[in-house]
Amino acid sequence: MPLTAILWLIGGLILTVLLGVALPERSGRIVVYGLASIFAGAIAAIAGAVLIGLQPMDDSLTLPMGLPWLGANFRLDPLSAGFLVVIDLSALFASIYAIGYGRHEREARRILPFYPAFLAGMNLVPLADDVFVFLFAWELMSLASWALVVSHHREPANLRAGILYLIMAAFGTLALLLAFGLLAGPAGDYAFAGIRNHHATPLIADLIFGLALLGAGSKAGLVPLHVWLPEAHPAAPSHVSGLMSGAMTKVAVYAFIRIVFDLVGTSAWWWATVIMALGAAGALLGILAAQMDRDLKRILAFSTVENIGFIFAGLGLALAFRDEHLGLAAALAMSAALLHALNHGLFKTLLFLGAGAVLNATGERNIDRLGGLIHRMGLTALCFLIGAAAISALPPLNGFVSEWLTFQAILLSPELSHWGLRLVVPAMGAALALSAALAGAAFVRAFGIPFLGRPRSLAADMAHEVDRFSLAGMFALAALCILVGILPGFFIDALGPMVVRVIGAQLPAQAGQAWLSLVPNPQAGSSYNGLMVILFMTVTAVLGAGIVHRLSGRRLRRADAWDCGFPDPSPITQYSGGSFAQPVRRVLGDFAFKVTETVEMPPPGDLGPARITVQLRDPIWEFVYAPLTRAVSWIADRLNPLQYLTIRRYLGLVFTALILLLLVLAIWQ
Amino acid sequence: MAIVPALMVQGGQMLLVLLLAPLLTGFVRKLKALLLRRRGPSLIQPYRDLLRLLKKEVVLAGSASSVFRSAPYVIFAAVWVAAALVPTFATGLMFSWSADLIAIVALLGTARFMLALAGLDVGTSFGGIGSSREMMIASLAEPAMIMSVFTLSLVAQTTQLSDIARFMLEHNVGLRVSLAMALVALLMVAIAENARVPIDNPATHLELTMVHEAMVLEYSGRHLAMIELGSALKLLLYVSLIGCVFLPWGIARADDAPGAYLLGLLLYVGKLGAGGTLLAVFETSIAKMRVFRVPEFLGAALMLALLAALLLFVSKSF
Amino acid sequence: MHSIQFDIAHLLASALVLASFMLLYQDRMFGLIQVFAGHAVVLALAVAWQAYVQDAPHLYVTAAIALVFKATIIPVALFRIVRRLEIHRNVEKVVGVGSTMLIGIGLVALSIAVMLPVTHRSGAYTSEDLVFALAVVLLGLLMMTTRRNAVSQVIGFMSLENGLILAAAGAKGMPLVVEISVAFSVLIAFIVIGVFLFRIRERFDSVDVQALDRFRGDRG
Amino acid sequence: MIDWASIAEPMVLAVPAGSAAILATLPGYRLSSKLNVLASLTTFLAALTLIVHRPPAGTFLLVDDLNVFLIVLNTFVGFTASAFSAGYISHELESGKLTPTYLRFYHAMYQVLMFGMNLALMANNIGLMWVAIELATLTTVLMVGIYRTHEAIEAAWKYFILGSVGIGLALFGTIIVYLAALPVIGEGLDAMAWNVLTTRASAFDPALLNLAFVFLLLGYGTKVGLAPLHAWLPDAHAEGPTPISAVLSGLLLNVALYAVLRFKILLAANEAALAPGPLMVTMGLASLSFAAFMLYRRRDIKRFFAYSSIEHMGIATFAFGMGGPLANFAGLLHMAMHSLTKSSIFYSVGHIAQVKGTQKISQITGLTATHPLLGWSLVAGVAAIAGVPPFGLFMSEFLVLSSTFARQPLLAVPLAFGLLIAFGALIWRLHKLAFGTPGPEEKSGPAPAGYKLVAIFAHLALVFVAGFYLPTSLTAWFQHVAALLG
Repeated sequence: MPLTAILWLIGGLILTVLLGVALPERSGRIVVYGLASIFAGAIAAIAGAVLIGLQPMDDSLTLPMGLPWLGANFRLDPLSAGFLVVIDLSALFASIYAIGYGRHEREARRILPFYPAFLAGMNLVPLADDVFVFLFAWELMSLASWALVVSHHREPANLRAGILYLIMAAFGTLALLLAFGLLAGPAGDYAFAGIRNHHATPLIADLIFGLALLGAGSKAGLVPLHVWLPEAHPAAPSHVSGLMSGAMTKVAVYAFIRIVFDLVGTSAWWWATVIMALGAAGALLGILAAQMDRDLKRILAFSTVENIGFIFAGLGLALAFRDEHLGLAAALAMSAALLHALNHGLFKTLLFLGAGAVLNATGERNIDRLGGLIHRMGLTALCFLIGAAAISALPPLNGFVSEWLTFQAILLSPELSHWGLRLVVPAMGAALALSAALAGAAFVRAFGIPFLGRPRSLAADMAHEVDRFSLAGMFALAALCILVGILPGFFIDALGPMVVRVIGAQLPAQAGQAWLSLVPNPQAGSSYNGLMVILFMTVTAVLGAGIVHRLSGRRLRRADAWDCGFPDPSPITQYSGGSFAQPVRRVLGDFAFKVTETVEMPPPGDLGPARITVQLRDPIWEFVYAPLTRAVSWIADRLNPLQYLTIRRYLGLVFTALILLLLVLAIWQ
Repeated sequence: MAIVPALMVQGGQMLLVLLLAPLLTGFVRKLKALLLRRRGPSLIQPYRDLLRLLKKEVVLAGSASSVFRSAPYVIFAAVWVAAALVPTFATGLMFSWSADLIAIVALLGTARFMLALAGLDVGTSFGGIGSSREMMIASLAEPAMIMSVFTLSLVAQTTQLSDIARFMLEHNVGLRVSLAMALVALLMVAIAENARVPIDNPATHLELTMVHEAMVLEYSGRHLAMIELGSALKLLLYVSLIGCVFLPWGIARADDAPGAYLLGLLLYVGKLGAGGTLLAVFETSIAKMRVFRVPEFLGAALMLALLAALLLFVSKSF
Repeated sequence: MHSIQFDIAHLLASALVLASFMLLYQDRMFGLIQVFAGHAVVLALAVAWQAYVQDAPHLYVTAAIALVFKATIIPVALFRIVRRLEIHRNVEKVVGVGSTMLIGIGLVALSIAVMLPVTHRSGAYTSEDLVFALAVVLLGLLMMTTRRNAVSQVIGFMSLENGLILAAAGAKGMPLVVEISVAFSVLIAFIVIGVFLFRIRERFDSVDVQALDRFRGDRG
Repeated sequence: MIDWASIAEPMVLAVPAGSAAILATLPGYRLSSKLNVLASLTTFLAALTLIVHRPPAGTFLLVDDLNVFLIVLNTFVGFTASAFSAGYISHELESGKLTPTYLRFYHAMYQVLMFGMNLALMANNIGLMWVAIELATLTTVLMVGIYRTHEAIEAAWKYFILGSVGIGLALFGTIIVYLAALPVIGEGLDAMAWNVLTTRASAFDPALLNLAFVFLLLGYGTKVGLAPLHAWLPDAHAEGPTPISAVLSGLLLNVALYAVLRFKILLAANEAALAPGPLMVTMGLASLSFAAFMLYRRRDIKRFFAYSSIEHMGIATFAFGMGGPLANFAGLLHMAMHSLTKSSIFYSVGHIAQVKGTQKISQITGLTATHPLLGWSLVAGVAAIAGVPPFGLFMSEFLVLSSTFARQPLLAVPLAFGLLIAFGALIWRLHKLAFGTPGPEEKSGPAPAGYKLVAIFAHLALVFVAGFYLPTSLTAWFQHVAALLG
């Protein structure tokens, strides 16, 4: 019984919490992270086995907990199994990484107990089969991750991030709660099975959709609910940041799919357009912000916003196709979205782990104070490079495969009958293409500035390679990125059952295709074969190199950089993150962030440096969040005097209340 | 069709592009010189340059890392593989299914990614200028390219390049608004991607105006040779891409008679010549534009391509 | 026969309301206390009459309590307090007498409007008594909210409480009336002692509640 | 074999009363504080036996499904609070804030208060219940003023005046209820006995019941702390000794709400009477949203949590106002969970105020760093009171919200909104209190001995378990009561 086994493992995680509290920090670190990696790995293995059919699907279980009259219902169906795999692959390697990384934590006691709790929460959400368990696990996940966000509590910025995060999380939970309230109906049947039977009226369904979008979106980082992401994800310890970006956002995606594709049952055409519009906007805004920022971990968090946008765009497409009963197309879009979820889980975790390694080695997150790290931490640099290439959707790595599938799905969308969709989809395609290209730029910057060139600070110069565990975690993820990139067929087939579960249709089996190439849509016959591409590239590269070395030997002389004849030894003259971003900032930053550049030139003869100051203002924050906070404090100020009235005035309040009620009564009678 | 001839065609094509690439570059240079009333270098000058570079030793900047050293080979490999998959004189290449048009665009993206990293690697100011501008240009050019790819594949019902070519060849596509727009967009992208005037000037080393040259500034010897060959290949790729899609006539199809192949070959060389001529004329008749006008140029391309795709989405008949 | 009983009950109850109005009207401290004593006496009479009518002897106890405690002890205590604390100055009001009166009349109207339609089922005395009792209660509350200083607020509260006792006595055969009136007397004793013994003189110059409120918690 | 039922019932009242008398005479505070704990413990045990052996309804005393759980809860929290105060009050004596005489008075009053509340809960007579609640009020007034500081006396005075007025209104309501019962049941005690009233309520004159309910809601509502009758509550909590704040929030509010519920049952039983729901829903919402906004400007930590008590009483009242099995269940659960959680919070706050030597939030920072055990207990408590799992309040709030939204979406929106606002305030303050680096000028005494924190963690453990597991027996009986509430 896979479900039982998984629940036992989760129970193990929960017990690990106690170990985290009890054990001394040194041994606690090894035990907690060791156990966490074991449990996560086991869950991933079981769920994977379920997904590829080695284990029976769809088994359910009810524990005597949760809502008394309902019990705690759990179910393991393909959808949940798939997301468990996504979650626990990240969790597994992040935990291994943490065994070494954790050594540098000053207050490990603030992390060790919450880390396994966080994992447990994330694992419970996909298994939940009734509303209470779902929200319980959901909140547990939020709470534990919040504790991890504020674990470095001595930096005020982290505390602000914690507040913002927890409030946004509560907002999301409330939205989901209300959505479930509508789903359950007045009868209050909170079991998912009951919800599926109870069909909502169109209006209610629309309401549910909106609430689900708010709830899941606020956790996933869907624009405009993404503001907490770049604050909270970097604040946590790096392996946790990796999980929050790589795994937790996927849990939110799962919640969205579960509610909108599975539980509601019906859907309206405009839902898809809304999702796609938000997704595309998120992809663009996220990657632009990533291009502008200087903090390595914030860059990664913003790129998460982009990828989430990408995933949601795919989901929207799938929904649109499903509405019009275009089974194959819907399956294609859904597979693309799910595969991208898996990929993002892999390379975003990898990148955060890399950023953590840099942070450990140098104590710096600001890329403008780094540089030349590749000479001192070559292995980390290699892993980070693979991750960066993968996330920039470069063949033959995995990021490209999901992007390619999404484009293939978009190319099928002229079959859609609804005019609105026909207008939105190509625009979305353009936005996605643009954001993909920008991602390339962003990650050239994110890798090039810190790792290449010459060190810009002493810390960067003193850097040293990280420990074996950290490297192991990163290399495993990098290997997976490559594997998914060159053998996508198997993974897409593995995702098949999930797609069938929510779409009802499935792609033709890919593993059977000639030369293991990818032919999602036989009658179009478009195909891609990562294996071949990598083979070709290696062959040609080796061939070329061989021939060249044969012709010209390996003569090589080290010298100063030429730099058009006037090299400057000072590393400040290198291009920095800020200057690298300048062209894109000038071109696109303006409409998104109201960028203002001011240059202060010293008067002629003055030898002082000229300064350029750049200001970014996030319109979403200014026009949505700031007014809200202002409103709350305004009301609070207006009400506050009620604390300082005289007794006589309080009596007056009682008196008026009494008179009012009596009047009501007199009129009512 | 049988394996052996298929392999021959595939291999022949790969060799062909490799051999013709420098020639095309040389041809364009020569033509530009003639148009400017200069004698100009001989057609085979690029081959000479490559050999000379190969003979020279590599002078490597002290701060250069393995990225810098491996980049030329990766770039070369990526571009070559991409070029190998573009039908030149024959469709139905043996390995054409291993990458479709989107993948080809992405392969060029890989090459660009490595090149930009190489530009940053030495840690000079010029390398940085080059990379950042290159990425800015690319981040507009690539979506434009993708959108015109969309247009093509919406017409041809596939993203498989050789299938698109065959479709263009066999079906009477006729003159279509969308295709015209896509063509224009594609041309603009091609100019940008190959660092030609007015986006960039391949001949200049005037620091502040260069983009591509600034990235490869630190390269020397065999590395530079690979880079040069790579960019030559890229130019050839674009010309033959446009050729095989928009003027596919004469491309030999699978299981055609050898004669057809020969004809295709001749026509292909002709197309290259025509493309080169057009490029030379265009470059000599226009001045390089400021870097920050480039986005407008490419933005126009993007809008055109998007419009083309949009038209097709709305109705197939455009 | 019933009618005369009814009329007397009616008379006494309305007298109580009248006394409340006089309390509202009164603006000298000593006068206020005297009027309150009168108020208590009227209450005692009304309760005694109810005791006689319902022949419920325990109500006599209540009447006695009212007479002894409220009509004599409390006023005396208040007199002493007022003298001790030198506050036998005018009772400063928040609202002018005229408007207070108007509001008071409005309240009486309200209590009639609320009560009469309701209570016709339960016997006649009760109904009348309840109307007046409610009126007295509301007037007492009004007095508490329109007076600034503690003694007059206390008096307002006690008049309110008189109204309650009247209602309780009016409720035919209601048990525990005595206990309740005792409990209330304790409450009042506490209040008076509170005013007296809360060390208020140690801390404030007057028992003006506003002075007491000067420090309304949570400032800084 | 002793008949427990006959013994237990009087014991629940007699033990506090008797021990109060003894404590009033005992000198040394050490002994008396121990005795206080002992008395509370025995009361609790006696109350426990009531669950199993239910005595028959007497003329004055009644133990039925509705009140027995409140009695047990009441005595339990009373017990833990006495244990906490044993540790707390000694420190107050050492710090010279209290004198032994006042301590003796304090302990006696504590037991009187217990007696009053238990009596109010067990009374089978609306008049007796009123008297008991008045007694409880008086004692708490005295306890609130016990420090005799300027603020304390002001708070006590405010509490006293407002409380007395409330009590007065409640009495008027009680009288009217009696009048309503009079024609149906006839004169005498029966017309005031719960068990009789509840059964015959359908025959009462609805108009009278409505009138009565207005007065009762305002009267007892003042003690529940519903806005706009709440004014006494924050100051009384803030200025009194912390054990009393805990008892006020944890118990007295519940007792008052229990009284309102009792009368609500009467109205619910009578079809013709106006539904009490709308009134309670309105006042509940008002209290919730009002308190939520007030939280943002509080500077005193105890007053802060006092406002959160107002908020939660608002939620419970709202739930009962909504009615229906789900909402009522949620309301009962919410009452129980809130009193456990809030009292534990006040225990922590008491220790915090002692170690930091202040109640000003601005002068308390980084507790988890300076006093880990205390700090984390506060974090857990606030998380629980904010309604996040794995704590019990999550379940109750979940049920209130979802059931409301399914029936009256428009009502659920302000509810959710208020909850979110309050959540924000709680979290905001929590970060300030529990995390960050303490300022240099901030004084912080030695952490309290572990055993003093047992009560806190006992409560939190209960709330934690209730968060995901309620024993079926408990549930069945909650549901029975919920059905009874209508």
